[in-house]
Amino acid sequence: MPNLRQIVPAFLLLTLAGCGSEVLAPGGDVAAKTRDVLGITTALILVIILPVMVAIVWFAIRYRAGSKQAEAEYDPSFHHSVQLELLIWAAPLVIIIWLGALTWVSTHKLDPYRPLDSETRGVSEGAAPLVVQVVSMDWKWLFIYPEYGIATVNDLAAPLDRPIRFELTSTEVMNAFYVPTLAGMIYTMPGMQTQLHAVINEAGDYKGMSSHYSGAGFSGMHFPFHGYSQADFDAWIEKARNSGQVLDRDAFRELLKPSENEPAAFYALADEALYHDILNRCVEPNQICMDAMMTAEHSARMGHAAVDFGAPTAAMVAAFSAANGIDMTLAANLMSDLCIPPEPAGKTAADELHWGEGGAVRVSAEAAPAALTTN
Amino acid sequence: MEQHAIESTFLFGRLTLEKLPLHVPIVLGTFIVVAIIGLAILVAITYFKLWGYLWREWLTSVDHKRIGIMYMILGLIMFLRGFADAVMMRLQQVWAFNGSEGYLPAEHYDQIFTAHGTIMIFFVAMPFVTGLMNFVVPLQIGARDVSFPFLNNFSFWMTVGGAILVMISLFVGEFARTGWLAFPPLSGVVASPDEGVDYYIWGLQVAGIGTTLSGINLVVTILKMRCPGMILMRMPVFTWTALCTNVLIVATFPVLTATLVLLSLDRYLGMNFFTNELGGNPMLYINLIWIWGHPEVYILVLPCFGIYSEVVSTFCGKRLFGYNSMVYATICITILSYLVWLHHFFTMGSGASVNSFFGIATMIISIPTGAKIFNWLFTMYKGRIRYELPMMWSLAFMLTFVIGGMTGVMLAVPPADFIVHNSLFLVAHFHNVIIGGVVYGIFAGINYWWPKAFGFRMNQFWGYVSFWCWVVGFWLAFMPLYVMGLMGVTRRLRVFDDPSLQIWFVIAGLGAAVIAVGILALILQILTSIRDREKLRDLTGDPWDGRTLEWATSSPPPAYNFAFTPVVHEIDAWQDMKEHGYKRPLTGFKPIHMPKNTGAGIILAGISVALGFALVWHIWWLAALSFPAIIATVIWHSFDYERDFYIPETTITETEEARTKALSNAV
Amino acid sequence: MSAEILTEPTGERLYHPAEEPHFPEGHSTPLGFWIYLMSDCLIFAILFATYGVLGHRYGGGPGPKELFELPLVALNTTMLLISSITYGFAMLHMHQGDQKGTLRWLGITACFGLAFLCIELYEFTHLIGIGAGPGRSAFLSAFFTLVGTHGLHVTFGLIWLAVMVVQVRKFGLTIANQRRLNCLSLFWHFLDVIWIGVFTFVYLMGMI
Amino acid sequence: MSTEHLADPHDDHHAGEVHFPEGTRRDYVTGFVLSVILTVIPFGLVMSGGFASAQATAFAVLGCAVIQMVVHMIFFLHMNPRAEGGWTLMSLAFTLIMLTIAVVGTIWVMYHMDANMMPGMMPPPGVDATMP
Repeated sequence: MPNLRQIVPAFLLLTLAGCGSEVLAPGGDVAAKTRDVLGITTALILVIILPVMVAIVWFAIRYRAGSKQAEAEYDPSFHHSVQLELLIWAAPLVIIIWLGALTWVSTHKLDPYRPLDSETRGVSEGAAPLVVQVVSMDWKWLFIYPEYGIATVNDLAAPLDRPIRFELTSTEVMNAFYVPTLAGMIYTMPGMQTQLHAVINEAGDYKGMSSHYSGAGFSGMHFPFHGYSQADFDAWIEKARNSGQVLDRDAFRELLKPSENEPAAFYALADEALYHDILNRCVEPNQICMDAMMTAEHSARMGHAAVDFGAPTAAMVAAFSAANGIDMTLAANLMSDLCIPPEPAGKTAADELHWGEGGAVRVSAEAAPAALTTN
Repeated sequence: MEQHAIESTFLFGRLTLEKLPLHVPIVLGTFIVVAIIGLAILVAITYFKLWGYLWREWLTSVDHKRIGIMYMILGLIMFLRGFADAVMMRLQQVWAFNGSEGYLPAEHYDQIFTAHGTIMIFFVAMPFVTGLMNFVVPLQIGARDVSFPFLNNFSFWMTVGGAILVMISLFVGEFARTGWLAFPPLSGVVASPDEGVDYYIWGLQVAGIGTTLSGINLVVTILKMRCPGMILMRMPVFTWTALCTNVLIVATFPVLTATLVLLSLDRYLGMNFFTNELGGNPMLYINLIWIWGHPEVYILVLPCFGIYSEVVSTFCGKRLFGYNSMVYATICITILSYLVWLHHFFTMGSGASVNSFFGIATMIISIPTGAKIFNWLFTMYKGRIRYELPMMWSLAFMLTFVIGGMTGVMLAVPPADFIVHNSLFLVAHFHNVIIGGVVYGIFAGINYWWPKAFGFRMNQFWGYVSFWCWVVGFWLAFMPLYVMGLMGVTRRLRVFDDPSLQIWFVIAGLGAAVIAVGILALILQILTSIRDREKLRDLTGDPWDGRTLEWATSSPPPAYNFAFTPVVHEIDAWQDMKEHGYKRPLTGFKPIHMPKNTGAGIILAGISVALGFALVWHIWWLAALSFPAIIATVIWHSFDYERDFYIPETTITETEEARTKALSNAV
Repeated sequence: MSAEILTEPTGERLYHPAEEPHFPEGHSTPLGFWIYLMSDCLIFAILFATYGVLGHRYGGGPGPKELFELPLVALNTTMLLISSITYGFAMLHMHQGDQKGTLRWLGITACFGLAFLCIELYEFTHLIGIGAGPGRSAFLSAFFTLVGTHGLHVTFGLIWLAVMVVQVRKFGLTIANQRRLNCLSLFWHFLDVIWIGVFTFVYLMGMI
Repeated sequence: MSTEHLADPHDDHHAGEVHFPEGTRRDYVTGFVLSVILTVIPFGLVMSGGFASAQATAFAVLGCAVIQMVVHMIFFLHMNPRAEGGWTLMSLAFTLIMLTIAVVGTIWVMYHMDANMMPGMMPPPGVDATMP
């Protein structure tokens, strides 16, 4: 049994690398470096795990009741030894210090937010990264290539040896973007933007997927990732441009409808601001962009005039009411009818404002773009 | 996301006939089977006129031993449910290849894996370890009961209440489809408008109250009820781990309670803690729930470390090597476990400094854990190891757990975590730790303390069958998951398009089948043990040549545990007593002061279930009735000042004389 | 530990104490109740942490400076502070075995506690009335939940107080009742400590 | 009452029935006066506009709060190192550690999350976001 257990992992690693595990034999340098970290870590821990396992089995056999050694060496008073106890704390400590240093360095070097430097294979100094904006939706992936003015659904490609910067967000729920051959996974979250830097060095078709459960259609949220030579990549871009489909707000609204196992689709990008608005949750014209809201709030906190964007949008109230089976606006009105006490004599300025309906100083949605540009 | 209004009536809230699974054959079939079994049990209890006995002696009992046993029964029942979920998942994953959708639609499959995780952690592992602690700790510290016996009963029934709510969701409506920690926004009202998440919330809240109170109870018991001479550094290691576990419970379950309250405020009152709108931040939920979630795994595994310590030292016939090391390691783990929660979401993108801090903190935990393994190892050294079942489970644990520990450290290195997080590698890792650490420990504990609880040993044959099925089945079921994790296969997938993976799932499915045989063998082991109880009878009260105080009294122990409170002079008090030729006193018994049984706990928990059900289905009138009813019951109970009584001298003398007789027969 | 004295009077190990150690009912209550308070403290810690994270997410709505009225908070704080010293007086009377005095001061404490609650309810209804309800923004959700949870505790404290008044009247200042009044005392003063956190972190820091 | 006759005065291990530490009138009055002072100072400070630097005001307010909490602990909750064999103080210390870890940890983690990912707060893309 123990021998088997030592052989099996080594054997497995070999077969896995052979039978096309993109985690252990990736086509991109970031993933390769990450894999190396995994390997070194494993080796370091095995330094201590293997002797322990051998000792467990050895002692278990040697000191079984009735065996010659057990009867000869039985020593119930052996329950303390300063040297041994120092050793059993020190040995793991040494390994962990070693591993800790490795962790600190590798975590910073392989931070997904860190732009690739020329230490990365295939990346030359000052190479401008290919920006891919990634949106996880129910239940498909939208990839936008602002540089090329195209967008795709469930199909991702990149040219060899050019650094890629993914900017990722989501529409309603969390997912994780994972292309094992490129780099580790990173979460995509609504109203938030994560980043991932990677490069592909070897041409081929690879797997990409969502690796964070996101609801009914989660199983179908996978897509091919193509590592193309520059010529093939240009052809792929052309294919998207000439697909005859255009991604604008209406097409996006169509995509927003939940669907499962979507086939790949290609679009020419007609709406430059689309990604920004998805990220900032203001795709619909009556919504206020989060970054504008944040900026305005920040200046309000710094002591400028109070800012009010008004009530929760009607759509939100409706959504919540529908979900809860109660009419929230009605409830709110009822509350205020029943509960508002008589105004005290010396009322403050704030009393006159009604925040729910936006009676206060308003920064209108039209005025917001000034704040938008700050990002 | 598309919204549709959910109809609600006054009388039944959102509950309608369509919510009953009359059109789903699998669920309906399960319901009918469960209903028939339940009915049969009820009829049997009525036929044999056991209701009065059950109510007086068990349901209302404040005896820590009976409550402990009831926890174990709850754990076992829920274990069957949780395992059935696991088998269904495995079957689906073997099936759903080559264009097949399998036999479970997403709506069912997603409920099943959520329920599997929730049930296994909250209603299997927790009751098992709480049950063992409840049964053993007062005996080990030479106490007559816990500090707050009524609270103990109440805690138990609240745990049952939570389990009942989760079980109701199987037949009335549906359970959450969010994964076992219900991350928003998926668990928010927009993405999950129906009752599943509400079942999850109220099931956990009801059980969580019970867990917190039982944690407080056991901490105080250990701190205040130790017999004379048992200073902290003479406590049995199991009691030490129980103390640390319950300190962790008291320190972390409030976090879970608060976090779930915030989630329910989002869902019920339209607040914006974790929503996508108006400043809500779902990442905060993930942060908060893991502040509870990581210590939770230590809450489960620490008592099991205690069990292994007791078992290894007993069956090696030696005092535990490095008792002080062991205690300090336990305390270190307790504190460190509160400092590592972020390693569950390295991939959320919190930046390199934060990630490496939590990564290194996680690795540091492996130092005290490693020290523990060495302690057990050197306890075996120069020992005389008797291979009874508890010892075999402990050995299997040591060999399994180090592998789980290794993959745990691999996951603690953030870059490495980036490529295996959320994959089947992760699934394999935590099953490796939870099964290899917690489940094996529970089985070791059951086999070890069963004779104490019932006065007869367990059947060995079926015990061996169960053991080998588990050990072999475990590796078959989870090694393929490690492999697939390294091939980039993620968790919670329902359908697969890569046919080369099927063989691995088939192996894993076989493993699950072998484990199923192991569970069947466990049940047979229990049944045959009860059948052959006269043959397996242990009259000494000390069948294993034990070392700690629980073995000093009879099996099963009398209601008052010890006729005379013991005095402790050393670690391994009972061993010390035996070595010094301890003679059991035969006369001079005095009346013993004991708490009275009460039905308040079961009533309160019953109303809490009604309240939870009302809130799940938005049946406001029932909620408006049951909440005040809970408060009224508490007040009513507080007017009962007569909560204790004396066991008369004659009863004690009779009991002790019977034991004297049994002991002379045993020799 | 005192047990050490019991052990070896003649050099031989005694395995049972000469006199049985006795655990009277409620002997674990002070520590048990204290530990409960500690766990409650952690619930508040999470709510404070939530407020710390979300307290500046106004979602386009009003912030603390537009909403909070410090004079009202000062009045509220006064009510709670006075109620804590009056509870202290009730305890002093209890120690002297003066049932009437105890009940009188308990009653006064309840009045101040009730006043605190009413002011808080007034503040809440006022905020909801001007549209700054708990659903308006993450900041307001966190605010209402933190302050509301404290208020809920005060409410339970008041219910408990009422029950204690009835029980003391009915059964007198028995040891059990004294123990309960002591627990309630801990609870009541614990809520003061939480309130110091609330008015400092939520109200005063919000207005700076 | 069943409990009264259970008290065993000869039991030195668990002497006394009610273990709650008691306060004197002097304790309560001192505590009250101190806490009134410590409440008035921060309120007065903030309502009068505070120091020139908001940070200084904040520190003063926080300082008062911490002192006032200690005052309440000592004079109203009658905390002392001997009560319950020191376990009350021990559990308080432990709770404070846990509380600090949870609160400071959460705020630290969430600050980094927001700074990395929240629109309006994160650095422009392409900038090395690694921070202390």
